[in-house]
Amino acid sequence: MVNLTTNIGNLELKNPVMTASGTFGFGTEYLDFIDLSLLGGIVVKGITPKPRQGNPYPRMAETASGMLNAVGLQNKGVDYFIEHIYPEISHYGTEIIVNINGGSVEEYCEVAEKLNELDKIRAIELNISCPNVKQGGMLFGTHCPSAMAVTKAVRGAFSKTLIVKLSPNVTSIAEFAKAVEDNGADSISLINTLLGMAIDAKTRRPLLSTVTGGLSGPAIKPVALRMVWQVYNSVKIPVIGMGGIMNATDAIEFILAGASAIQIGTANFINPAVSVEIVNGIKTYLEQNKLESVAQLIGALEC
Amino acid sequence: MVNLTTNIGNLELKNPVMTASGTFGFGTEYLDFIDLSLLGGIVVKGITPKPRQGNPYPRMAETASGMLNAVGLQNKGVDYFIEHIYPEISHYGTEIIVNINGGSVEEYCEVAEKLNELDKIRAIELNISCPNVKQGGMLFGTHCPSAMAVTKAVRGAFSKTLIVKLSPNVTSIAEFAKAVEDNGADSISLINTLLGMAIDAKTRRPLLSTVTGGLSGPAIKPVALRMVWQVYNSVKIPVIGMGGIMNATDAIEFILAGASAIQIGTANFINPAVSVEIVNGIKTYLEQNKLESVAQLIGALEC
Amino acid sequence: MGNFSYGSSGIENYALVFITLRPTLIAQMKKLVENFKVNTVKQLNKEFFVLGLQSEKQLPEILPGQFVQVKIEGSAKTFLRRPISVYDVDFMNRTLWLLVKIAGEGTKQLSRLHPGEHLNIIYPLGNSFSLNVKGKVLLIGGGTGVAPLLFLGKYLKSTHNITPDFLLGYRSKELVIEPEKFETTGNVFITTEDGSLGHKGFVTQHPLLYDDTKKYDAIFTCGPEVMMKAIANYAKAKNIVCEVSLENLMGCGIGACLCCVVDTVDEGNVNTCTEGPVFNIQRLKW
Amino acid sequence: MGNFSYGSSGIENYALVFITLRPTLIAQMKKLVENFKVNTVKQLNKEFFVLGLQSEKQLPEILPGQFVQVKIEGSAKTFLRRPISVYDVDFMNRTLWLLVKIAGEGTKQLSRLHPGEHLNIIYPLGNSFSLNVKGKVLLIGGGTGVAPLLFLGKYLKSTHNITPDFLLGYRSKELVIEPEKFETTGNVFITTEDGSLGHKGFVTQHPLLYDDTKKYDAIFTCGPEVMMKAIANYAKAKNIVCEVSLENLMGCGIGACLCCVVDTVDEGNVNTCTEGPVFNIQRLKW
Ligand SMILES: Cc1cc2nc3c(=O)[nH]c(=O)nc-3n(C[C@H](O)[C@H](O)[C@H](O)COP(=O)(O)OP(=O)(O)OC[C@H]3O[C@@H](n4cnc5c(N)ncnc54)[C@H](O)[C@@H]3O)c2cc1C
Ligand SMILES: Cc1cc2nc3c(=O)[nH]c(=O)nc-3n(C[C@H](O)[C@H](O)[C@H](O)COP(=O)(O)OP(=O)(O)OC[C@H]3O[C@@H](n4cnc5c(N)ncnc54)[C@H](O)[C@@H]3O)c2cc1C
Ligand SMILES: Cc1cc2nc3c(=O)[nH]c(=O)nc-3n(C[C@H](O)[C@H](O)[C@H](O)COP(=O)(O)O)c2cc1C
Ligand SMILES: Cc1cc2nc3c(=O)[nH]c(=O)nc-3n(C[C@H](O)[C@H](O)[C@H](O)COP(=O)(O)O)c2cc1C
Ligand code: FES
Ligand code: FES
Repeated sequence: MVNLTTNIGNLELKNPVMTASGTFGFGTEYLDFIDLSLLGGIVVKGITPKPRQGNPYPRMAETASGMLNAVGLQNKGVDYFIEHIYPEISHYGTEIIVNINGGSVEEYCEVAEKLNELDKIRAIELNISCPNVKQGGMLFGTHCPSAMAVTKAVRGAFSKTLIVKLSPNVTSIAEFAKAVEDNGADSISLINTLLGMAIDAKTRRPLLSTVTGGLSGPAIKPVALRMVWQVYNSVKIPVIGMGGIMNATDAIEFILAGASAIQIGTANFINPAVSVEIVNGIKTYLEQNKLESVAQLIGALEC
Repeated sequence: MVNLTTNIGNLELKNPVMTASGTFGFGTEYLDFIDLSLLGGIVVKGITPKPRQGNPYPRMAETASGMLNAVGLQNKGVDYFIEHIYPEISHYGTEIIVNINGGSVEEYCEVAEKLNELDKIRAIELNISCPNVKQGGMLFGTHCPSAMAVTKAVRGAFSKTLIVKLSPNVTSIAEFAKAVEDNGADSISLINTLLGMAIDAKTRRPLLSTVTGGLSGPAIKPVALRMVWQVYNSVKIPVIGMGGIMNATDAIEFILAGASAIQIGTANFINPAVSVEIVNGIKTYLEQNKLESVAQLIGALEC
Repeated sequence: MGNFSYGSSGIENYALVFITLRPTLIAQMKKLVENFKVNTVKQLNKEFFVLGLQSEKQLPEILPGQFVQVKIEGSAKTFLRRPISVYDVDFMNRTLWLLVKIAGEGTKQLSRLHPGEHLNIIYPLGNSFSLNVKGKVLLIGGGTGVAPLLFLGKYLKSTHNITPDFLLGYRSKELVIEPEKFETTGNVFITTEDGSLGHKGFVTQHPLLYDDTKKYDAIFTCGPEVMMKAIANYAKAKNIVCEVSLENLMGCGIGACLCCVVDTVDEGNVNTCTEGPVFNIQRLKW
Repeated sequence: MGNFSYGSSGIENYALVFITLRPTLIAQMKKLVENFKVNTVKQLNKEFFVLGLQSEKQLPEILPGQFVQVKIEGSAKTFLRRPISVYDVDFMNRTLWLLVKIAGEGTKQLSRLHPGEHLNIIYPLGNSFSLNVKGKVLLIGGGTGVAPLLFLGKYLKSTHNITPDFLLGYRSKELVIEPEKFETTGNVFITTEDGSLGHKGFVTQHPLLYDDTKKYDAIFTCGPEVMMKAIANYAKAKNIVCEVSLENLMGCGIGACLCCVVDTVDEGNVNTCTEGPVFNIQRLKW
């Protein structure tokens, strides 16, 4: 029997496969397709202190091996989450990790404090990398002092596992990784979307209402792998890798590059059962390669 | 008759289509496929002061809608270029632009000074963005003071059109664009490759000898378009756009985003005649849209 | 078999399935991912083709207005699935039909499928047209928009005993879609922009809409947005219940990505893929 | 037609073409991009298949050892072209054959081509084996590596009147490639790793190599790198002229990208696609 468990701070996951925020709703949307309890964890859609309507339509554009989105953190706010969604999803039999967002340090802390009270929420993912909101979001993730400040403040407000999700739209990802590690992050997840843009040559207009949006999917996998490897080599805390993972082989590449766990994003849209298939694929890979545990693969790249 | 000419500093190109450095050899490699005189210009392979052997094999890996390369500026040096290559290629009937590289400001200047003497070389492209060399290269392109210093020095050494080629691996591309504009660049070209990585899950090794390499092709087009648009909106000098252009529609998108000219890179490998096809495609688009000139399209995005 | 009026299933049987299942809540309908076998690929004209898809298993309940998310294989230029309405269903023979317009790379790729190949779809998705309708019903379709209306018409006829009026608009005669299918389901009125068949002009200009003897209780429509907006205005003015089926760019089709929003009066941005694609016009900020 | 020994072209005619064109410099051979019609797709066994490709025009000169760059359509997972050696040519019938091993996504996609479809290739690319050879010639191939050797053997036979010895290594009997084609061209010696045909073991263990009555003037080889390296050592020890055809990851195939380098004694990194794929072992840092 191979050992699929992996540790993210104090959190032990039954396997390294999570679903990425914003691509898996609150899990509920996938109940018809998979048994959620087979997953290592679910990172739910980004939550803000107050309800947000998000950006106007159109919010997406297909690109070569990827997609752009400009959802803009549409959600019903943290209170609605606690009252209506949390009770429904806290019994899925998998870790529920809440992706939190805010327009200021105070807003982030407000959400973190409220979530800290929820028994079944044992980890949050601090999103300082959303490219689709005017305030907060990527600003925190592309300005190192801000990244440090918000991490430190949220660390004070949340006593359980704190994952900080980094933006890839920076010159030195290692600099940000070290900065958030030093300020109390238990784990780093990356990458969020690359800032991109698409144009309709016929109408001569941008395809997104916000002109620019976040690029995800296999197109970004090489950049994501590189950044996971760079971050793994610069911090001591566990790294959660994502960006364009479509199958178990991709997932294993991220683990080899140094990810203790991985997240599946856009791939869920194309194959709603892909996350569980990847759990099985990793298991098969370990068996075929006569490895006993996922731990043996983490950062095992030979170079 | 539509007017396809476009201006890059003092240089008037017969049309906005150039080929990108490192993907078109010295033009000679494509003589069997197209009439080079139909192109706006050819940017030849990166040249350094001394001959370079480049990086060890393997130097490339295919990725989703793209490729990684780690060539590492293999070339025979500027003197060999002047003596053996320049005489052969200076009569192609199109602008020959030399992509220059160096490990230090002095090295860049050495190449620029020597090229300044060549009659038929009316522009150089200062490459501060090569991710595949240890010294120089991307270091200059990801550190703003260095980018300013090298631009200023090369400006002093080269009296004709100076194009500076930016790295996309930065937090704020506009910052770099303004910095090189202020230091004497006549034009900005972008993007060079995104830093990426690929792993073979079977062998658990990186696919490139250098571990990381430069990502090009349609995968990066959304990032490239976004950066061209950002740079167009922050500087006054003409912008040359590239990154994943595969056909005339892609080229037109870059022009709409603000590019006065475009470069075709990786696409040449798949269709060696693509550059001339794109010249024709742009012409057809202008005709069908009853536009008189390329100039009317530059930055004509409505948003 | 003489009284079987479409596909090769019987109306009687068809009605039976629905009458039993009618009260099911859409939200309780389980979504499936399934490989269908391609039975037929029928090119109707230069723009439209019909795909006949066969399931190995008994089909689940599928309601008129619902759609499927089709996976496009074998194209480097498509990445996401494509939403396509259910055009017709034969529950007895476990067959589903899609009417597709070649709009771009993905639909072109679909048109190249061969019988015997497989197509992966997620279905049934979205809500349906209101099925508690009574009285005189008008179904207005433009171009590809006729797709969900055939299924809706058949449904109304077999389960509600309503013979709907179809008002179908096309650019020209060559583009008219399987007229016999619509004619055996309801009374068909056609407009073409070039006048090559039926009334010349747009559906909104058809005399039917200005005939005071026709008092419709409901209008269901699908087509280009400009058309649906004009019809919505007409329905509002005449105080007729009106539902529209929206087209929309979809990332997932299952409510997970929040890309497909439409702005509503009551709730602001809601997902077209789960709260729609069918909306009562009162709910939209049109 | 009795004396036509392969394809449907005559050796005589074949020789003619080459005797006239021989002195042409590789560097002067114009490269073409062309859509070939797929004539035949012949699955030889579970790993290998042969594609027969037909040109509309007279073929240009093509020399043994040269390759083509194939464009893969209809796969989201492949982006670049794939290099494949010329396996056989019939100039009279304007047909080109490729022997392909299903190695990954691109070659799998090629195996799904149907006769009548088209394949876009860039050709002829690279240099050729040395064609000024005299005396006794041994052609050693492993697996797919036999591909360029058939063409080379036929060429030597028809233009130089040399009947080569073929030493061909496979994993097992089922994987042996079109034996009749090789047998009509030269003397064939086979090794299989499992001993199911010919000598058991690797090509380097075949008695032929240790038979002192056989004094080869040249060895030409293509196959896995370990195999070629072993043969290179053998040839060096015996002082036999030896050329190897290298496999290599190629970005362009035409000398533009500098991705396909191999380290040489004389010039350091050179392009395999233009200075190779065939190299004299003396030139390599092996
Ligand atoms: C609920 C729903 C039901 C649909 N039912 C059908 C149907 O029954 N038959 C049918 O032929 N089509 C239907 N469509 C539209 C269909 O999804 C698009 O035509 C298809 O996705 C285009 O894919 P493509 O790859 O061929 O074109 P692309 O190359 O992706 O796009 C071609 C053009 O079509 C536009 N487009 C793409 N997708 C949509 C969309 N979803 N809505 C509006 N414009 C779009 C693009 O902006 C572009 O201009 C439906 C759409 C929705 C949302
Ligand atoms: C000059 C030359 C001539 C060749 N002639 C033939 C031939 O006649 N018949 C034939 O079947 N194959 C030939 N090959 C090899 C062929 O190019 C590869 O098998 C093919 O590109 C694999 O593509 P794929 O998409 O199927 O596999 P991929 O999914 O791209 O790769 C599958 C595996 O094969 C390896 N691989 C891919 N390309 C190469 C390569 N060029 N060299 C070595 N390993 C590679 C990959 O690293 C990977 O492990 C030749 C290669 C060269 C350079
Ligand atoms: C439609 C969409 C919505 C997203 N919303 C969020 C979000 O709310 N919070 C967040 O941290 N990341 C969000 N992301 C980013 C993903 O979680 C993930 O970082 C990114 O998509 C890269 O992974 P992928 O290539 O596997 O999709 C979103 C991505 C998509 C495609
Ligand atoms: C194989 C290869 C070699 C390259 N060499 C150079 C180089 O020498 N100098 C340079 O400025 N850019 C070089 N580039 C970058 C291209 O010029 C271009 O900026 C990049 O590939 C993006 O464009 P594309 O997506 O159209 O290829 C190289 C790219 C490739 C793929
Ligand atoms: S398409 Fe994803 S939520 Fe509707
Ligand atoms: S493959 Fe590009 S130079 Fe050889």
